[in-house]
Amino acid sequence: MGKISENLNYPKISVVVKNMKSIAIIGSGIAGIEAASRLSKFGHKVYLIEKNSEIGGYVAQWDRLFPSQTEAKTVLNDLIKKLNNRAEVLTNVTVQHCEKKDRQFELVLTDNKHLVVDAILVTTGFDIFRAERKEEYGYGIYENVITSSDLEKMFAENNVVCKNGESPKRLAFVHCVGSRDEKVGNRHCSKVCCATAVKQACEIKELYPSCEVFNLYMDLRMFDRHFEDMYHEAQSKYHVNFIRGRLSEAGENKEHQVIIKTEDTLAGKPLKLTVDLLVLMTGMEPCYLQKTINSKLGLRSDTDGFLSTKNSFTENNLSNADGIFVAGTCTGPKTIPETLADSRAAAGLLNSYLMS
Amino acid sequence: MKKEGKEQIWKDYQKEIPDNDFFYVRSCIRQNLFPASEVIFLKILREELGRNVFETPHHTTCGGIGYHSDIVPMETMMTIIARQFSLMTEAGFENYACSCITSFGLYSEVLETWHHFPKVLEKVRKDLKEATGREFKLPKTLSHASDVIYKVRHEIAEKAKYKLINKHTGKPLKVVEHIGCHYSKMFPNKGVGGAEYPYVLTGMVEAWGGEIIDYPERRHCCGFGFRQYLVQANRGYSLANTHKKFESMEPFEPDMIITNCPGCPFFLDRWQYVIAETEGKTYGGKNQGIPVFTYEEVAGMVLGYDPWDLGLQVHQIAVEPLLDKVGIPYNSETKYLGLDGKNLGKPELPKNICSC
Amino acid sequence: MINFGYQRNESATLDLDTTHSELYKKLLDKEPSAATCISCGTCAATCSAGQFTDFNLRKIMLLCKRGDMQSFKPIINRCMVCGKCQLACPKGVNTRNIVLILNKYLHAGKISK
Amino acid sequence: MQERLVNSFDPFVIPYTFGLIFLLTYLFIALIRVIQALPNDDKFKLLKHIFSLKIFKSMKEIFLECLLHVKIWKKNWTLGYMHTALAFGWFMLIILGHFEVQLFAPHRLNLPWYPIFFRYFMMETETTMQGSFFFFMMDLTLLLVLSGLVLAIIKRFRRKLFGMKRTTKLRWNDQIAVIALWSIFPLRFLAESFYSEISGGSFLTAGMGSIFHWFYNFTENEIYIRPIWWAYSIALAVFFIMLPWSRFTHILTEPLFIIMRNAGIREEHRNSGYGKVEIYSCSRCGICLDPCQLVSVASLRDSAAINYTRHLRLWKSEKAHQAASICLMCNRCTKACPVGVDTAALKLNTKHEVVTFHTDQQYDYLTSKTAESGAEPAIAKTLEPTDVIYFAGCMTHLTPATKLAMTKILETSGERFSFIDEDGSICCGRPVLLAGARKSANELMKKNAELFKQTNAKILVTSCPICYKFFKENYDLDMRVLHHSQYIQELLKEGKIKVDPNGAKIVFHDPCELGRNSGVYDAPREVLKSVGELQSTAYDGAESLCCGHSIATESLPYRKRHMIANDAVEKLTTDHPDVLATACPACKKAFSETNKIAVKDLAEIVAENLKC
Repeated sequence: MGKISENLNYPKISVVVKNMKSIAIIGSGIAGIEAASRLSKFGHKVYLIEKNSEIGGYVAQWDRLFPSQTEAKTVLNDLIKKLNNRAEVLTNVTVQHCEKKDRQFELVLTDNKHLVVDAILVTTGFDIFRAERKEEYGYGIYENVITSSDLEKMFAENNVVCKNGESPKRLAFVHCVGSRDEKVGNRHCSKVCCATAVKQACEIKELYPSCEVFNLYMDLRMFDRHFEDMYHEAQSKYHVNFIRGRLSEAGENKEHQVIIKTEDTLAGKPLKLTVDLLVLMTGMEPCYLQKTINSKLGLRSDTDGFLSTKNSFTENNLSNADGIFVAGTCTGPKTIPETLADSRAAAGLLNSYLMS
Repeated sequence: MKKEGKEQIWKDYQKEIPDNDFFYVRSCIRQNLFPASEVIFLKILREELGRNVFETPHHTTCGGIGYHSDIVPMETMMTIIARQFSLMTEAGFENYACSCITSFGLYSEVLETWHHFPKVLEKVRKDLKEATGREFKLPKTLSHASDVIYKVRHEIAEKAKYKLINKHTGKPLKVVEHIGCHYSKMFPNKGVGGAEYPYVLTGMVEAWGGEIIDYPERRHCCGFGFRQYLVQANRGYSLANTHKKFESMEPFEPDMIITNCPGCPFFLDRWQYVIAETEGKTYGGKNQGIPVFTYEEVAGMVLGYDPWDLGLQVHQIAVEPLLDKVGIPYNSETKYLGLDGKNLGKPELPKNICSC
Repeated sequence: MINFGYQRNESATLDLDTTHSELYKKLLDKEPSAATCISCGTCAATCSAGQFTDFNLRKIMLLCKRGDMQSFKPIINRCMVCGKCQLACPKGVNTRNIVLILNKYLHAGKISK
Repeated sequence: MQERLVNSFDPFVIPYTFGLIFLLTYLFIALIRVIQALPNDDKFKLLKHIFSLKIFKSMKEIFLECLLHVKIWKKNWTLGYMHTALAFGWFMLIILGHFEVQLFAPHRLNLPWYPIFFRYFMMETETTMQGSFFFFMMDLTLLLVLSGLVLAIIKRFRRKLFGMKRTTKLRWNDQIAVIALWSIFPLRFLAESFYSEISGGSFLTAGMGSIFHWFYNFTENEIYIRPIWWAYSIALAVFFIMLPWSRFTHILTEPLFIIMRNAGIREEHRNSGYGKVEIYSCSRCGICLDPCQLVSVASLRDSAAINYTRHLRLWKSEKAHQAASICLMCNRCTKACPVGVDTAALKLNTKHEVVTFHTDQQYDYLTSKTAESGAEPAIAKTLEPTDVIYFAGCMTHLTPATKLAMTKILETSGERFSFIDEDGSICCGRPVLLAGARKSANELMKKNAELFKQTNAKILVTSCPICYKFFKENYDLDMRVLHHSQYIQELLKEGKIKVDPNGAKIVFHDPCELGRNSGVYDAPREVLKSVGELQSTAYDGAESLCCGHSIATESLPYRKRHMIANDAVEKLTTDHPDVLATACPACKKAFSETNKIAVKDLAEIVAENLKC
């Protein structure tokens, strides 16, 4: 079975590539890994450049993935297995300098290594919004305010507890933290937080069935396949409370519980709620190194900070610079399947570019 | 509105209406509000069309007003209805026909309940037996009296002296049909044409030469609603509903309204007077209302009965303008004479609206 | 006119065919950011006055958009204009100005062009 | 020195005389109207001031400011010289002219044109040379004026030489007045030069005259010579007639303004007369344009102070209201204004004219249960007596780090305190006042004051400079009102709290309401110096920038606010401090939103480094 799918996925043409071309992929999150495995299968030499010590990006930090509750580890391991060590992985480095010579690029990395490549694929991904920036929500100020990624780590470590070590009796998720927020400069919707919040709400209920869970949302964006089912399950099976209202401010009581103030916009009344644990659904922002990388490679970002593409419909894997391709969340928030599809598309496009 | 679309729907809602041998029960309130209607029904069926209709003075109310006003409990109501059925059984009939829409709704509800909960039926049989010693069979067919007239509408049309046509313009009269809510809104398949676009009155009007007009609030309740009218404090609400209907039909300039419910013609008729007297607004032109008729009255009119024998003089809104339009002769002298030829006395006429 | 002891109930429908949101158009003209409200309710949640009264800016803005001025006219001046809502609004709506404009219009009857 | 003509009149003096009479009549009427519009106690103040020794102080100020323009010198020498040359020079020409008439033709003093056209009517005889000193002085002064004029023309094209990035645009009325003004002195110079052979002159006029004669030896009867006097007279007339309708009104209103201001009159009511004088005292010099961040950062030129006063002058009340309601009220313009026009008070009046939404029921929910919501009234809760009350302020609840830091500091200090608005509060009333609603503000003030009094506290500490300014200046509280920076300074001084210096590089941003508008500059700096290394910037103290989130502005769009905040952060962090400190929740929010540098309230910095 495995063999057949391999053959289907990678056409025979890959074997007969004669003059091997080389590609540098910047960023080794899932988009980078997937593109690397495709491109190396096509017979190209791939350099996978990673600023951290490990590959896998943010997905390596997650526990389970919505909507199927598949373990993130499994997905990542599958991707790495498919890569099969065919790419040259360069960790703990970033691009220091880039020069275009004819149709080739000469890259100097921070460890002074020189690479000459025929094309570059940018898969720099995103960064998580720093919740401290919404001071009124009290992250870093109140001990029982955590972010969704903190909670994901807690799930992975199987240690979802309040600061005092007790299990939460009441817990609230705040959607849209750092997303759709003019005040922090992020006007965009981060796309995945709604689904993540519903997923995590279910997981909390699975873990602590008696825990009361509240989701404070502005709009619930269950846009993709099976998302609505997950939402339905959160309501029908787990009795998660959904409140349409956005947190205005959080306070802390003597017991270090978090007091939240919101408006129940459907009831039309201000609402007060004390919870043991407050989870902020921090959104996606452009990678903090994006500006630096842009200046080195001559790329442009849109006003939202994410990379511009040549055409958002038909050429969304092409950057403004010739020979530099883009894929994944560096061009805007995406779910994992969307990211993988995007990087496969980019790999295909890159291959035809290299062969022309 | 597309006629073809409605016809498509009407096809799906064709109920069985027997042709002959009816057990007829009267309405509690119609004899006061529109005293000639039920008499005309019997006269048309028996004398004009030679049908066999049985009537017994032993039948009582169905309990509907008490039931819908939360006074009569369901079990009591069901036992009353069981007694009505026993009268039918005793008389040897199996086609039950009732004059009242509320009763029709109630009979439908009770038969449906017994169908799904045979134990309830058993209990009712037992209760009736214990209380009165009577036994009963379920009717084979349940018809509303308007169903019966609908069934014979073409026969009436053949014998008709007049058509629902404006003799001055030669164009069909524009007729608003209003169906009692309990006719088919609860059980769409129990009414001719279903709940959305009932055909029962439309069929009659079309057969007799008129033209039905569709207006946006066609489905809306007349405003009776039992509690809304019975409690004086709620009457403003009842009035508001009627007002809404008239505001909606006004631009279509209807010539008349035809109804099949005890309450509807009463409220559509009397509230026009109240609106005129409290707000100065009339809907049939300056100081003119829109005359409202029961289907029996309309049938009597086309058959050429004397309007005063049809009881049209007890209407609130003056019927003479409509009679003039159709060309039905009437004698103003005999308008207020009783059946025995004695003068009934002339009512005080309101200022703002032309009344009978 | 006759008094029957009851009156027709006023319609509770937000009838967009007969109401015209003139005020909202004026508001947009003077404060364009009003259009970007997403009814998230942050303003109402943080509101000092809203803790004690029915003053609810989200609702008021919505009703204003729907052309229903009468229902918020009595409470629009309950606002203390402290500006906390403006600081909290994620969309950068000039909430304070909206209150002032609506106040000026509804309570002073004039609004400069 | 003798009269040259038997006739003391020539038709060309008619335009000048007409213009002068018009101007004087206008001035007289205007003065009467201004004084009439003054409230009675202000009239009394004015009288008292005029007939006291203090009038000499005003005289001195008028001399220094209206003639020498000392404040402008302080800003820029070239600009100062230009103003002095024109104002003082012209003044001297008039004074010296009168001296000449007084000395050499005293019987002509009753003729108003005589001092002005002196050299047409009088001539220097070679035997006496009586007037040569004055002729020299007059030429010297004329040179001074002409040099100022040259600078004024250069300024139109090269304003950066005068330290100004922006200057005013001239409208048609100003253009006519400016052209008239610019032509007066060259025309006088020409006329006197042409007549220097006849009437005599000094180095400038005589010198120029001989050059003219070197070219062509003309006589007085040449057709083109007398029209120059006509032109000179007409230029003066045009200028006089345009003066009340141009920016130059300030030449006449400013002295009155100075006297009234020194008499202690302030703008409290619209149309009080003082406000009118204040508006017309604006010289439209344009100095306020550069400091205004709405102009320099947000490109909203129409809202600058000079344009606001222009709208008022032109009776464009709607435009004036627009400008007033977008203004940040940071008062950087007032600080810079050489005339001292305080537009903040005027703007409040403009807003007040429009805002009349006060009703008796407005804030009744604060003291009685309302039918609508049935919630308990805000003020019904009774407060326990205590020594120090801490009032965080509405907006501080959105910067909880500040509020927690203050609680920690207060707890460490050991003072008996209570955090009175922990569960929310009544607004101090300044925001609603800034929006123009005085009555509404009064009601909030009354209710808050009642609440505070229950505690019998000695000190009221607030974290919000807006509340601070209002509690301090507008509330009549029987307790000391301190901003938390002042209170922390006291605690440090008294040793009630101690801090471990951490050596962080800190830049302090003075919030407008605390610094420029309340005069608290030192306390926050002293506090911060005890913790870290305070870096100075070009925007310290009175020069401080506005963060853009001012509560005074009503209609400034968020993106413009953000631009102002971004610009301020960039300007404040050129020396790469570790932290940008401030002492106001609005400033903190504004700067945090730029996401450029760590922004902290000084209370946080102190609390983090408390020695326990």
